[in-house]
Amino acid sequence: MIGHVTALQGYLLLAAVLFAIGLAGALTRRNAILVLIGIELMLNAANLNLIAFWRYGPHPEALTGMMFAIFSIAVAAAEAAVGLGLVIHIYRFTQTTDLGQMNRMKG
Amino acid sequence: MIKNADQIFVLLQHWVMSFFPHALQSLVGVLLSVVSIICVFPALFAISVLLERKGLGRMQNRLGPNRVGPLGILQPVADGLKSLTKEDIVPTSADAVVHFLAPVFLVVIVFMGYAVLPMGRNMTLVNLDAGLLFFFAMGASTELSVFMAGWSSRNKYSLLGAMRAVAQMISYEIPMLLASLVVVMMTGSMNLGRIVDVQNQYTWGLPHWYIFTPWGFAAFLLYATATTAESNRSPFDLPEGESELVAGYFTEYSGFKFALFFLGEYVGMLSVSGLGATLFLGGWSAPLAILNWVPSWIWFFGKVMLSICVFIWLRGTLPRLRQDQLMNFAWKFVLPLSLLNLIVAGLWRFMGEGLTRWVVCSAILLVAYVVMARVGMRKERFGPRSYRYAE
Amino acid sequence: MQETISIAPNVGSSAIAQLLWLIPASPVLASGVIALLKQPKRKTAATLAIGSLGFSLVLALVAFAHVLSGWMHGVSVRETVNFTWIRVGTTNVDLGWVLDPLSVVMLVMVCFVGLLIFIYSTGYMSHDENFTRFFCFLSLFAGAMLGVVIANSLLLLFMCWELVGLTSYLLIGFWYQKPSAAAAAKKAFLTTRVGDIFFLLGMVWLASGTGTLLFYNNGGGSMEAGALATLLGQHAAWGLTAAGAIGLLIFSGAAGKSGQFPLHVWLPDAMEGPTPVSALIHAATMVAAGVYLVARVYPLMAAGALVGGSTTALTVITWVGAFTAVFAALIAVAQDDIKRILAYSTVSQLGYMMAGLGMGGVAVGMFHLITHAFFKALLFLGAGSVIHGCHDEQNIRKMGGLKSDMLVTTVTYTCGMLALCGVPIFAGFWSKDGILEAGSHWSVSKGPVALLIFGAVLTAFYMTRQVAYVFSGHWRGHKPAHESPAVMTIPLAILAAFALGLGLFGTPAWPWFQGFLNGRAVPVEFHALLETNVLAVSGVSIGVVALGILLAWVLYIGKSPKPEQPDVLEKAAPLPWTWLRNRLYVDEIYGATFIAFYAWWARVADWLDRRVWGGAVSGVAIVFRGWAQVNRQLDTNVVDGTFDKGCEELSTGGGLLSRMQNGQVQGYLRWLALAVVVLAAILIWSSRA
Amino acid sequence: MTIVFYLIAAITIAGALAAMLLKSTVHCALALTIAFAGLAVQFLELDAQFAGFAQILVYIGAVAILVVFAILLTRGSEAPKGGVFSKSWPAGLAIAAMVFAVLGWAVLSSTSVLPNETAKPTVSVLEIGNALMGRYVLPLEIIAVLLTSALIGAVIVAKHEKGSAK
Repeated sequence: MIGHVTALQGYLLLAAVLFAIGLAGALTRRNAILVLIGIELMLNAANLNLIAFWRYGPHPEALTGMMFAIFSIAVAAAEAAVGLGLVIHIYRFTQTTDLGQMNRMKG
Repeated sequence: MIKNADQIFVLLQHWVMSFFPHALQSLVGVLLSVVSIICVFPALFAISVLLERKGLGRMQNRLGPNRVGPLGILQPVADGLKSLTKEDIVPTSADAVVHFLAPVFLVVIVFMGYAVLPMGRNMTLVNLDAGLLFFFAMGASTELSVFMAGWSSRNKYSLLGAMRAVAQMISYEIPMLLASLVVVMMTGSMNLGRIVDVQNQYTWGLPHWYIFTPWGFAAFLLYATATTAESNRSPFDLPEGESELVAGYFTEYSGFKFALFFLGEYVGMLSVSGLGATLFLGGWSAPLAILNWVPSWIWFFGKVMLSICVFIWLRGTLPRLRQDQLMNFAWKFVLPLSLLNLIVAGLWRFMGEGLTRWVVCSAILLVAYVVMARVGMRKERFGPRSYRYAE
Repeated sequence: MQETISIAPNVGSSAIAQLLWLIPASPVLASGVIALLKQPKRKTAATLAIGSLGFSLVLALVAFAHVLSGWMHGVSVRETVNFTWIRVGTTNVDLGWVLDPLSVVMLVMVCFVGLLIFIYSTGYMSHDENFTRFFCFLSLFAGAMLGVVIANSLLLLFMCWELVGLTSYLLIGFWYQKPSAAAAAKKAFLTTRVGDIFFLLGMVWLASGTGTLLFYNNGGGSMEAGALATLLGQHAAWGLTAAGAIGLLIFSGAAGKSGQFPLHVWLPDAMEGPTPVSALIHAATMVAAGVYLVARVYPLMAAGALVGGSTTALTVITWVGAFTAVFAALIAVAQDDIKRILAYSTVSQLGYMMAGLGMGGVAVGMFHLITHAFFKALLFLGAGSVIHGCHDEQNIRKMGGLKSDMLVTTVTYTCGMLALCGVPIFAGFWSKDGILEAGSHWSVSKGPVALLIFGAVLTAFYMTRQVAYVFSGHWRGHKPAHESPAVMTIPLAILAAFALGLGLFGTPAWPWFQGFLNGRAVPVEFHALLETNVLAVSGVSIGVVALGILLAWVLYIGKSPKPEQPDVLEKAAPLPWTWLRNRLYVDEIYGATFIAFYAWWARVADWLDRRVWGGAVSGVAIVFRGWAQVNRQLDTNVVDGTFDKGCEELSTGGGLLSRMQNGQVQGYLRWLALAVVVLAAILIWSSRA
Repeated sequence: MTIVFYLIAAITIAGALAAMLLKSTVHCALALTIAFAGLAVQFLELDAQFAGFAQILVYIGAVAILVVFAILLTRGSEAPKGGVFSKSWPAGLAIAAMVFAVLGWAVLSSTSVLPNETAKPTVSVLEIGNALMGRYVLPLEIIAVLLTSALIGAVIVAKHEKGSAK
């Protein structure tokens, strides 16, 4: 099955796998930080997609894919920083990073 | 003749490659240069260790190592043998895998940094277009190995040491980047070879090195301070502060892994000074037009050894900084100055030739330096000591 | 929408034409003011009424002079003042008044006779406590009558006509305490109302046919050639043209008001009212209104008639008139009440006028109307003073020998009687002679003339019988009679003078009245009297009158039989006498037919109303109550039930949903991912090649 | 499909799986760095040098360190009391599998749509600089503002209150 897959599809599949793994982690892990890690993975999978499409896209010279990737890397970094800051803050109040107990926001 | 001497290594490489079939030739070429780097720089490491111990001794009015070999020249060989034969102790509670990986990861990353440095005329392993970015990417990864080392040994002191080292390295990474950014801005490319070529021109016999420009000189100073901190050397060697933290993040290491850390540190220092040379001192270009006949790589290695001597000199003279002083110095003095330097470089670029831009730029920098030093640093100096006890 | 009355005076209408409306207006205004007065204000009421009628008389005389001068110059004056009363949609309803010989003659007659009767009634009603109310009704009546006379629009005429009907009801029922008076008033009002319905039908038909109700409107009026031509074009039923049919309908209205054959029953009963009322209304004016109406509408009826010929409408009028004349005269012969005899005599004379109109045209009829107005008013007022004198005794068999006590009344009364019978030189002779002469020329048939001649005999007979009973012989009452005061006898004297002199204006030798009415110049020619035809007719009439008087003289004069003794004629022919005494059972016939039918129909309507409609309504009510019941059931268990259950479902659903919001971040993420998967699947699946 | 791609893909997937499955959170963080490095090499494979080095610099240099710091600050490194995975992990796993199935299906079923091989684009840093300063200057400014605010935000959120106990 893998045989006749084109190069681009290879990368897309790899990105899909990474995305799925990230999502699985985010959904199953109890530790908030690991959920954040899962999210980081998902973002990276997206970046891979962007670069893959840029590389095999019709107008590589337009650099759109690459630009997007770079900007998304920057944004992901900012997001990670704020996310982790929040987790640390929650930890300071509730002495736990277990998502199960962080349900004060329930409806 | 001179040309042959200059290109001696390149010719050697091509000569060896000629023995192999065409397909393999590029691979063989790369392998050859990699092997040569891996041999040359540890040799330099040995020399610099010796130089440091002899130099420090001299600075402290003592002889330094003179037992092994004539004038102690073989001392590094003895150290090397010692570390190889010493027993490699791994603490039981340590995290074995990470413990083992930390030094390996460190050395590998540091050596990869050399791929882009132009040792001589067309003697760069990989002439990357974004060479500088590659170098800094490698520089950024070393912090992780430091942390791995500190954390895996499950030792509170080593962990503290690692935390301090990482914090320090992160804090000084930004000024280092910004200082080098100025050079990139002026040359318009991140390709180190291109940067050296731009500096390799001469007017009235004097080279166009960037250090001879106001913003260049300021950038070089900032770069120097940042890199000394980056490689945990001399005034900023708090992580290995023997008196409090025993040996910092590599206390639990012994034997060859300890040697590796040592090697990693010195090779890091060499690579950083090599970059400093290429960015500000014109890489392999001769100081004077007339000295051009001397092979380019000699100039490169000469400048590197010169900066090593400065490192050693700094280590011998300056007292160790306190952690908060170190951080404040980074965030409140070096970083603003480097940002200002960027602006001044911009100004320099758009003011036409002639003396005016020399005067204006240097004036701005001097005024900023004096103001920052006087205002920024005063209240930090002798405030009352405040103690916070660990919980 | 503010109604605007736009006076559209005709070009050249003279000042008096403009002011013509004041004549009816002043009596009406007077009656308004009197109505506001309190009862004891007798003097002011009387002066107001008489003053206002006097003013109208003066104006009427001025108008008469104006028309006369116009006539003298050979111009037949006809000035109309029309104005738009109201605007209904796009059509304008116009009213207006007209000044022409016909109306001005009537104006003068009504005002003059009215004034005399007003003066007379101040004496007659002096000891009545509702004096002011009486005068208020009288002046209201006078105003209405004058309105009828000057009206140029059939609608205005109809309005005043109704007002006259109302006032006659009020005046007949003046002594409403007497049940018979109230019943008589009601009877009068209802029977005239029957006539008025046909009048209304005719009016509506005329309006739709010609588009306007104005008589004369510079060529546009309904009586002018254009409108008549259109009406002639339309054919109504039984071979009548539209003009003829409308004419007959209007004539039936007139018959109602003037007491012609089928609708005459109310007139004798109307004697319940005070005598001046009878005199004013049932002798001179109101009954004359019907004749005046036919005269005014004469062009309509005569439309299409060949020269000298007659239309079916006119023949009908003539026959009705002639028959009524004889019929009433017969009944009058057998009456005992002094006023009832005069009432029937009026009915008979009106029959004469109608026949005159039918055969001879407007001038003949009108001349007899004017003369009759004067001497009939004289007779009624005379009867009034007799009753007053005999302390309200009305039965002639209880009177007698009054010529010694009430000399003036006797003299004036006999003048009136002679004029009525048609003794030569008196007014009656000329006017009746004119009618007979016209009748003799009548081309259609000689029947009506024969009837009229026989009627003349009867008239002469019953009048002399009455005079004989009342004045000759000896006093049979229990209290001696006394002469009426001057205020009553003077009007009698004046009227007597007129009864004498008025005939001269219409004699064949100098037919001034006919000429005046028809707008012809009239030279004086005595030889006209000697024309064979005229001579023959006057000879016949003189003979007839002499025959009647001789008969009555022989039977009754000087005999004054006992009240309880049967009348001479009764002994001679008991059966016909009782028929005639009971007024030929006309009332009873009506009672049996119409009244019975009406009562039956009322019962049917009541039954229908209670059973049929009532049943339907209660049925519907039942249905609705049942429906309401069903509705309540439906509402309580079906609607509420479902609604409550629905709410429960909703809240449980809500509960489920809220459980999903349990604060678990990963739970949300799971749902999110699931949604993404579903969406992506749909997207891909739908967009596959 | 070059052998290098397979090799690197394997390493990245291994790193990612380890990051998600390992018990010790620090090990997860380190596995994460391996995955990042693998990705960086993939970027280089796709001739996006700048993106690759940026990936290394940002993710391995900064984010990994940040994660590790966060773990230490919240004492994540000690053994967690309850289980590592949340109670309803099968549901999460199933959903992740479904997502992968959908994505895979999308990729595989769209063979006709995707563009075919193209020549290797040579991208110089100069071009990237021009692009950044030219067409993408607005996003660049916005990213600058975003990063500054994130910086300040993170500091405010995470710093000790002055008077608070710890």
